[in-house]
Amino acid sequence: MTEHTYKPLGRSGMAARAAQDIPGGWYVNLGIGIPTLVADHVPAEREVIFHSENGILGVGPAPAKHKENPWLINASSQRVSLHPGGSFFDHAMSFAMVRGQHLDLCVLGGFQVAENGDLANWAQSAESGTGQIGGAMDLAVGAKQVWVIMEHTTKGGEARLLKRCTYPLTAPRCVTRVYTSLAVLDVAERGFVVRDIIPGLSFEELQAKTEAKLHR
Amino acid sequence: MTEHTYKPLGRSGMAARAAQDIPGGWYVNLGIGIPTLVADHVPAEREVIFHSENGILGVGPAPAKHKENPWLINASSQRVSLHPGGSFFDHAMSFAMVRGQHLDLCVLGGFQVAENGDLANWAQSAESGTGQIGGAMDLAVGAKQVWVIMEHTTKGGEARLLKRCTYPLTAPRCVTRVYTSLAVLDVAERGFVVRDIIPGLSFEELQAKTEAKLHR
Amino acid sequence: MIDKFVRSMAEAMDGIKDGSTVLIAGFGDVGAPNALIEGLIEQGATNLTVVVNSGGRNRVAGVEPSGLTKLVALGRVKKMISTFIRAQSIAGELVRTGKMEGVVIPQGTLAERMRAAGAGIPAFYTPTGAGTMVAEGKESRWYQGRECILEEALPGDVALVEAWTADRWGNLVFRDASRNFNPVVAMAGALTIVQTHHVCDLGQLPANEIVTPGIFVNRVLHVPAGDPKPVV
Amino acid sequence: MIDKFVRSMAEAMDGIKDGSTVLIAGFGDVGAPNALIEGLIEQGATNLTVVVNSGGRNRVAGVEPSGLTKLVALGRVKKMISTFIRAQSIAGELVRTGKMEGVVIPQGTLAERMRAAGAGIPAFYTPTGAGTMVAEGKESRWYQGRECILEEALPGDVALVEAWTADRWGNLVFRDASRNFNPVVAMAGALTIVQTHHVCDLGQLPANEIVTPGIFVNRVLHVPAGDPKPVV
Repeated sequence: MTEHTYKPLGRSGMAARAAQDIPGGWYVNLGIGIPTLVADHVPAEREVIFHSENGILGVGPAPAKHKENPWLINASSQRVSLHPGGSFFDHAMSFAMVRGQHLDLCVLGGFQVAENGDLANWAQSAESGTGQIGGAMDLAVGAKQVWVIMEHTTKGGEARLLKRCTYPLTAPRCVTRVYTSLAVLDVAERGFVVRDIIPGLSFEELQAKTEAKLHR
Repeated sequence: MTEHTYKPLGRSGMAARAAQDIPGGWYVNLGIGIPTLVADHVPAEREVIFHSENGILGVGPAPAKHKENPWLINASSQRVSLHPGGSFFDHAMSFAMVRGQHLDLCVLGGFQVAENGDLANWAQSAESGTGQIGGAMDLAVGAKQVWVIMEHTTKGGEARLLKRCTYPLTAPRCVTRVYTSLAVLDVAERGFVVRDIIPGLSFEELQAKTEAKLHR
Repeated sequence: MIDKFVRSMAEAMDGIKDGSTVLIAGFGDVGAPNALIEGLIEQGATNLTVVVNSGGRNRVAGVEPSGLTKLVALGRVKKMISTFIRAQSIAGELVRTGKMEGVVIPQGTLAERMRAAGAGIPAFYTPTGAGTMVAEGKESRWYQGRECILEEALPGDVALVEAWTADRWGNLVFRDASRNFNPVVAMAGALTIVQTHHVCDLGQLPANEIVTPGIFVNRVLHVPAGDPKPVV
Repeated sequence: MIDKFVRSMAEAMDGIKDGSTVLIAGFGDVGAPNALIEGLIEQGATNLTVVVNSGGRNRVAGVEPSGLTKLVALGRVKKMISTFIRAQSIAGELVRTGKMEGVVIPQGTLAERMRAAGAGIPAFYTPTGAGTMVAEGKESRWYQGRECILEEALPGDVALVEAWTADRWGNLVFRDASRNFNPVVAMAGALTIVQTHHVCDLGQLPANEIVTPGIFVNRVLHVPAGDPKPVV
């Protein structure tokens, strides 16, 4: 079976793959989970300015243990550092930046992405009253580019790249690119366009793990 | 003629009369013209915090000539000083304070006030395209109390306290009190209620100079 | 003389009524007015609507809940408006069992609705949430090719704020990322109550560096509270 | 390396097109980007829509107009949105004679419309202007017993800003009351151009004191311009 000749990317591998595509000078928000790891893979000499929705521009890497600042956390509640030139502001201003389309990119986690760019990443059922929206809905409609990083399929092997999302939406038609454990896909007018597949996996094998039709 | 036995208040007299009624602790915006003079008549020991719509809280008196700060002007473009505890902020924040009903009082100049509290103070005709609205419309709808200081009549002797304003409105039903050269009047449900008349002028004489019906 | 400092927690909490809407600042434990929340628990007001970014923690065997989680666990909150109410948290439990109403909304909309309340803007259109469950029951219209929904201002009867330094006029500065919701919550409360780590004389905060001017603040209590705890 | 500093006025003005909407900060002469306005005059773009608090000065015999008044007098502005257009000013003259369109709006609405543009809010309700000429042609509805009118965001193709100090990321601080419209205008421009009195190295502006984060800024030109002139 060819299926055993490839090695899916892990969390760090997916983050590294996305980091590779972020140009210097971009303003970027990293969502909770795998996206947060992206920062570690951007080369130090490439100046990317990270935004955190709790009111920070210029988020730096995790500090050394003895240099921790308990008043400086990112949106994932991890203690972080601040790049020289960084700034603090309030939540209204922070989301003005987000909603006002000042971010070049946000990288979000996802449960499902549809071929029309719909994203579902905050709840797995339509029960209201609980759920974890956080800043995702604002980021999904606000950033100029919305990239999603996620496993290509669920643990049970179900497709996450779908014709239509079955989970509640975070935002319609917002995703511009998806980095999965198996491939990089753009969301184009005609649907998912495969840009990159991990070594050892064929287009047809990738299609077999994907509900939506893939384009070359 | 009894008409000669009274002396109308001048600009400074009207400002002083209004200043007398401002309690300590109030946040107050003073409009362009006579209202700006009010600050000079509030006793130094009474702590009133003056707001200027160009982004200042804690406006202080005019500075000594050698202490002028060219970067510190009030809404009338006069160089002013800053009280200790004063702060600077941007125009959006400044009008958030105004519109958000955080000011206890604004004191505005006026052309006309109607017995229902309508104020006209920005234009004398309904031609559009030019005019001086400035911050008056925001202040008139936003401050908890809106006091107007103006001559009781026009130079030509026409009434300014009217049944209905004939000039374009600044805001409907906003004025709570009027300080004129002849009297202090509250705007109540039933119309103008005279609180104070300058010495030597009778209620009937005041009524004769007023189009709207006056109440005692 | 204007003096917004109060001398006791009882004075800080005086007059908060049952049924109040209480806006609570903070993001995680950073910038959270935890002492004031404990004060509110002590004060006794109940039947509250609480507006807060995150709905509190899970039940942990053998650990007494504290702060917001305790307020919720005590059944004092009838409705919570929040951006995160985890199903496994105590708040989530109460929502699922019908003991508390939960309303989950986007974080930017939460911030903007409070800012609107403070700024005298009764309602605004936003693209956030259009085409999602958040849009249910809301008016929508299209601007520049994007669907936007109408959201209303979210004012509080009471706002609880944590500051780094305050003066007697109620001018506030915040430390680093603890600023978060604090200036927004401060604007939106009819009664804004502040706990501050430090106090200073009037004039010591530079006029260009004041973040929340005292006009938004009613009462300030000096609570040197130590560093925020890391998230567990 | 991110470096938003430009080395010349020509570079600062590069690409500004005829027909652009230009947002101009300042209140009176304080905080006004006068050097950039002169640069725009030099650059040549015409048919502009200019958004500015005050529409400029009167014609004075023997005195050459400068800054905004000059831009207007040269006939380069087809439409002005402003809170003061005095009938006796050069702008007022052009409006009366049909050579320029004038739209006079409330100052708070001007600020909020630009802030909304920067914040991705396409429209909002405000009580300001309801029941006045300003409300003509606008939707209205009642909130909490007050009539409110629907106002739309006011974005700029170009925003002209004056700062006190800037760094290479475009972070800005302002001096005293020169802050006024500057942070709001900076947010609302697709191309935000700053003239700054001082420049500093990255990291020299304290993170808690930055007023306009560089994300809103595209180009910064170092123009040590002296003190604002008093109003005549």
